[in-house]
Parts: sequence; structure tokens; C-alpha cells
Amino acid sequence: MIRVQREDFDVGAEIERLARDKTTIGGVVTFVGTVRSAGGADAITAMTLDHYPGMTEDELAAIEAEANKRWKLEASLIVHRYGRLLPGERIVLVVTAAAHRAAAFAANEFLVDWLKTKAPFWKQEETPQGARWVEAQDSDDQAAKRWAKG
Amino acid sequence: MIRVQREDFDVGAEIERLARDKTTIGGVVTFVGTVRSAGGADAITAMTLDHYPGMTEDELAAIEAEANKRWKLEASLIVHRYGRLLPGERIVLVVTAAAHRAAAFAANEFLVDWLKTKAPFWKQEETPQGARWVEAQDSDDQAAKRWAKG
Amino acid sequence: MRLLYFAWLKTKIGKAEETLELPADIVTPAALVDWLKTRGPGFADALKDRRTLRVAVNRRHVDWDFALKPGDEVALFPPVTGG
Amino acid sequence: MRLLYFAWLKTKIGKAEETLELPADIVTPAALVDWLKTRGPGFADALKDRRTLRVAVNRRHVDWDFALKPGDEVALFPPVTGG
Repeated sequence: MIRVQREDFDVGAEIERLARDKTTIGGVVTFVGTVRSAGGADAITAMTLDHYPGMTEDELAAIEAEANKRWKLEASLIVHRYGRLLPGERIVLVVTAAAHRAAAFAANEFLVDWLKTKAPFWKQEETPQGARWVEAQDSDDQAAKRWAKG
Repeated sequence: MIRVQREDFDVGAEIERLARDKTTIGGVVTFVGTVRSAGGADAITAMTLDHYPGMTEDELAAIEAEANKRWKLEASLIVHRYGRLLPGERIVLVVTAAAHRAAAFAANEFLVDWLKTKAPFWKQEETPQGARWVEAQDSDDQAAKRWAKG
Repeated sequence: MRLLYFAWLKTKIGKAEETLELPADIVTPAALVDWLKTRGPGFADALKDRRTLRVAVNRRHVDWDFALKPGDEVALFPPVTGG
Repeated sequence: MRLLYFAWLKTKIGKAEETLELPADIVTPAALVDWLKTRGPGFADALKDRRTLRVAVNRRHVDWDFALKPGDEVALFPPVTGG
């Protein structure tokens, strides 16, 4: 399942809803991405996520399907927020549930790496010096390339 | 932080308490282990975790300290239950929060692998054929060996 | 044809979307970008270096020589920066 | 000396813990196990193969030739099976 929304999400409730009464699940791995602010001169005071409604949902659904093809998962969920977010606020939730923990961990890290590089979101950061659009990062591309096939 | 307890835990509340207002956190990885039951003739109807009070806490605290030495974490938490648990019930919670997601993922997987092999718990499974103590598993030992140094 | 602009393209161009009748010879995203650049300084600035841009047609990433059809939805945006 | 038994040792021996005065020549966990085996069929069965056992003294894993001291807490258990 995937959702793209402006509102915050309830991590415990999302996990509970996904995994409840599924006794074939042995491990549930959850990633929550939050707005980080290092403090100091380059402190981020807010972040705005722009996105392409429709295309975002299509790509998240395709990513989720790919993860379910590569690993045997019992359930999976991606929730991604857009709009203006403050430091400490949740941005993204990825939940992967599997009979065996290795699959849940691998699929989750795969999804998170992919989301960071391929999902159609654009970040604008607000700092005391003004607002700036974030450039695509090489290190994130490297993380996603780990998963490329052949 | 570590806790060993008979009672269930609230995943959302635990994450919230650990990460709240820490704006240096960029990613929080959570593992929830649950009692799995495959169904069929070898279906598990219940599982009882025996442990060594005092030693368990010491070892969980040592594991957590080791993870914090190996990776730069902003916060970490292990909650482990003992006693009799039914299929679908939560057994263990591991939360790792870091500025960067790679550290949070690696530390979490390290802790979970370690808990599965080194923490002083003993599992007794109940099946329609009766109760049996689980033997230590080789595949779990292999997973833990990945992290051995030198 | 419906055109969408995201992130700093939206800021520089001054709008998020518009619907245009294109000249008949605009049959690829590359030609579209060259034509859009002539529409004013905001467009010229936003679209000056195609290497900083990506294009999607009907919500799918495509190459600059993709064959456009009437009624396509064309989106221009920088490389994504993720969530 | 306080002795603790966990998992199937507890079941086979029939108790979870006991406090005993040991003979003076029991100075290692290995000697302790050999001596405990003489205390009845439950002990003999539970302790018959030391390779299936682990030992902790004062809540720390030790080897079978560890030097025991009066007042130590000695725990016998199978290899852990984790959470």
C-alpha cells in the first residue's frame, strides 16, 4: 500500500493496521524519515516538499511492487508527506513485514534508498539566509545504485 | 535505553518518546519481532521465553553500548518481553535513530542479529504435539558472525 | 498540450502549469524546450541548460527525443531530491 | 553457593534454583557439574552432556575451568535461543 498526503501519520497505528492478526509475520521493519536541522548558521528552519501528484503515486506503487518481487514480504506500506514541514516533523514512513527478518530489513533499506533518489519530490529548505532548492546528491545516487541489477 | 518486561509495549509511543524534539535525527529505524506461526501440523500455539533476570539486562545494555560505539546514533532503545506469548504478539522492539539513515539501519540490524543469538533467552514452543524447547539455530549464528571483528 | 513546471522551474517561470497550442513542428521535448525559451526571460533562465532538467510525458520519465502527441501532459522539473 | 537452572535444565532437574554447601574440592564449574550429576536421575539426565550446556558465574559467561569462589551465583543453561 502507498499513500501520498499532506497530513502527519501515526506510526504505531500504521504498523498495527498492517500487521494485525497476520501470524505469518516474524519481523516488521519500520523507517521513519524526519526533517533534520543541524543547528548553527546553516540551520534549516523549514522544508517544503514539492511533488507531481499522480506520478508520485504511480512511482511509489511501482517501487513497492519491485520490492515485493525481490523479497518475500507479508505486507508493505509507504506513506510520504508533501508540503511545508518543520524540523523534527515526520516526512516518510516505510514498513516492511516478513516471515524472516533479513527480507524485511533488505526490502526496507531498498525502498528507502530508492525513495531518496527516484521518487518525484523536490525539497526546498528555508534557512536564516533564505530559501534554496536542494540539489540532487551523489551519495544518495550511490546508495540507490547498490540495488541496480546486472 | 533497555528494558526487559512481561508486558506488551506501544511501538508508536516508544518511538515518539525516544525521538521527540531531537532535530538532529534524520532517520529512525524500528524492528518489531513477533511470534510467528506457520499454521498446519507444526503450528505454534504459544511461545514461552525464559530468561535470566539481571544477566539479561546486563547483556542488553552491553549490546546497546557496542552499537553506539560502532555507529553514530542519536538515540537507541531495546525492549524485550519474556513469559508466555501467543502468535502475532510482539516479542522485541529495537529502535535506532541517527542523523543519517545508513547508520540507523546498520545498527538496528546488528542489534537484532545479536539479540537473536546472544541474549540470554530460551524459547519453549507449544504445538498441537506438545511443548518443546527450541534448539540454537545455525543460521542465526551465521547472521551474528557477519558483525564479528577481526 | 498541458505543461507542468515543478520546483525552481515553477519559481523562475512564475507558474505551475499552463495549457498551450504548440506549433506543428514541436514533436519532441527537446524542441518544446527550445521553443519555450523564446517565450520570455523567465523561461530562458529556467530552461537554459537542459542537463539540469528532466522531462515526463503523461507521468512517465522520457528522453528528450520522445515523440509527443497532441493532448500529452508534459512536465519539466529538475532531478528529484527525494523525501 | 546459589545455583540457577534455566530452560529444559529447570524442567529436568525439577527446580529453578537452590542454595547449596559444596564440598571443598569443587572449585570449577566442570567439577560442579560432575558432582551435581550424582545427586539424582533428574540431575544425571539434565547434565549428561556438557557440550549441550553453558555456564555463567555472577551473571557472566565463563569457561568450565573458571575458578569458583564461595558466594558465587552459578547458572547452568542450554545455548540461548534468542528473542
